[in-house]
Amino acid sequence: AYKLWIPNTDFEAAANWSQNRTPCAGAAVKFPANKMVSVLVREGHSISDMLLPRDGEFVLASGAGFSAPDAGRDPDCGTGAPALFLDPDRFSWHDPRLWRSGDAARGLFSVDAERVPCRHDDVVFPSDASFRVGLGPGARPARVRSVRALGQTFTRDEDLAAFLASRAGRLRFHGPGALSVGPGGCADSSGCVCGNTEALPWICEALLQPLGGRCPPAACHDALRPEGQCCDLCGAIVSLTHGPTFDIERYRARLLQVFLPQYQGLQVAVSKVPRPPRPRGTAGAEADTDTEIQVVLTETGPETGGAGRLARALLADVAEHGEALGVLSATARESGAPVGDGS
Amino acid sequence: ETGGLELQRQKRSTELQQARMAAERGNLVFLAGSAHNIEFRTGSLGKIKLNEEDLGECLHQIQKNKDDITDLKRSAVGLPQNISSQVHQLNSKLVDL
Amino acid sequence: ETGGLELQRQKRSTELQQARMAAERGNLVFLAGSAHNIEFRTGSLGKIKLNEEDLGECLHQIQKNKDDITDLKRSAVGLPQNISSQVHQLNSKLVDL
Amino acid sequence: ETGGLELQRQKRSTELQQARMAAERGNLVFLAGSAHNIEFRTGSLGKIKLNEEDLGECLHQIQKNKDDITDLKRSAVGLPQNISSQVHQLNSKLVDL
Repeated sequence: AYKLWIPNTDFEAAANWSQNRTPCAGAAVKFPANKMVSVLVREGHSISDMLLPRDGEFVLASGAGFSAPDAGRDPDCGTGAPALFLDPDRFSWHDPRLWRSGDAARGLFSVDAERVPCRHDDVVFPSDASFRVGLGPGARPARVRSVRALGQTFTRDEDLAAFLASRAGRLRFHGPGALSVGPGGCADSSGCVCGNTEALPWICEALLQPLGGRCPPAACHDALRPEGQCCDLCGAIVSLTHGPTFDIERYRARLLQVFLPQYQGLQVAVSKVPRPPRPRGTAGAEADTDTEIQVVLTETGPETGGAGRLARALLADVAEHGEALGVLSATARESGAPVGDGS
Repeated sequence: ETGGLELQRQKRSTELQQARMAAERGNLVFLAGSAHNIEFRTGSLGKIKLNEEDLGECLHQIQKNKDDITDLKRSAVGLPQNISSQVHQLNSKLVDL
Repeated sequence: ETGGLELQRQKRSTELQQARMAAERGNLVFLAGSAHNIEFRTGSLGKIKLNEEDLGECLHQIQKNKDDITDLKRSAVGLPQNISSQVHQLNSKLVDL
Repeated sequence: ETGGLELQRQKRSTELQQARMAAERGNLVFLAGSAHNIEFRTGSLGKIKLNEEDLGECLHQIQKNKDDITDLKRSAVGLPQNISSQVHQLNSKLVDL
């Protein structure tokens, strides 16, 4: 599986500018003095004044450039404060909102920890955009299978390290955190644990930063907290203990094709997760693995009880076809009634 | 439609007036408009370098060459002419002998 | 698989081919794509100025120096040689006396 | 109030360190940060050109002019001086006759 980095530092991206718009013709423009950044410029821009970063570059696509404004420039422009290029250091590797999964499908979602690249993922930085990534606090290196940037694919740690240390690398990756690649492809058809458990505090910090660091209140009583998720959610969690013949892709496809069409507005996340410590006396003792398959069912619209019904259907499915599926046992948890339901 | 073309023409003629820096298929092109300049300025301690060459030194050398040429012209034209007249005199004296 | 590698190579070379303006710790650096040019083009009245110097005039002065040197060579080498042979003749005549 | 002025001063000094591109009455001006350089760089196959002129060749011509001048000085100063002394000798001989 691969994960694609979404945000860019392109000159023409409105989101990179104060007031959320690209500089108008004849504008004064200011880049932060002490931030390193590579900026792709695709078009011609008429600029009256531009303060450059102390360390940075403007990569000019063919036809792109800068010119002095002429008399016919936009009369509404250039009278106000200069257009500020926003802090290019604001994008964090650990922010789940900044990645797109290569195997996204309708009805599928990932828990927050797995929205950020897992150790078996191939990471792709689009070669048709400029970008800058903060690698985080550096307690542990982010580890992935491969990194593709500037049209080069890095699969060996020493190659990646040389790139990160180069000027091109330093313009694009920053922070005390480290990034490493290594043979970590997932060869187990029952799935592989993402490996972001220890990074979850930073993942959640990045995710919740615009919310003031706090989870929004859940819309139900007894909300659930799936493994790898930052905040409680409403719905159901089915935990499967799997045998050696379990195939996670096949199970995911079965969910999407057989079950999900019967439940409008439901989303599912299926992944192998570390088995949480069980309260004494619960099931699951028959398998000595320290992982399990977590199936998270959540409703995108108003609560209808669909998640609970699907969870029970999945338990029945395991009871009937468990052996064929390679599932040894299954348990389910459901969240409670919607908050403010009057009941 | 016609308005668009007109605008485009205006834009193009405006662009001719403007000084600009642009990329053309990998080439970096600086265009001074028909009546406008492109200027590069450094502080007194900054240099302008063209690949490995220090432009300041190059300009200094151009001026030095120019001065040397002026000197050379004076001596190379002046001295031989002076000698030339001496030789002429010698010739006359020899003839007179 | 091979097609992917080819594409990869092409993409990488695209990145290298792009022209750029960079700031390197306060230095302003203009870079052409690899195997590409940096070009300064002036209109009829526009100039390229490097600090106080007009680049066009500098190049003109280089050519002028070259032309002056060509002239000087002709006179500085030609004239003395001409004189030298005259002096030689004079010497012969003196010996003949 | 004083803090504000201090902050403003700091801001200004940071801005002086920043390279800048500015438009001045239609001219496009590139400025390096104070005490910093402006550099133009091409790959080994790229040229720096002013209109039709190859700047690299021009800089080469400066050096060539310098070398030519050195040669000229030697011949233009040396040869005439040599001749000058010969003429002087001739003169002495003539007087001795």
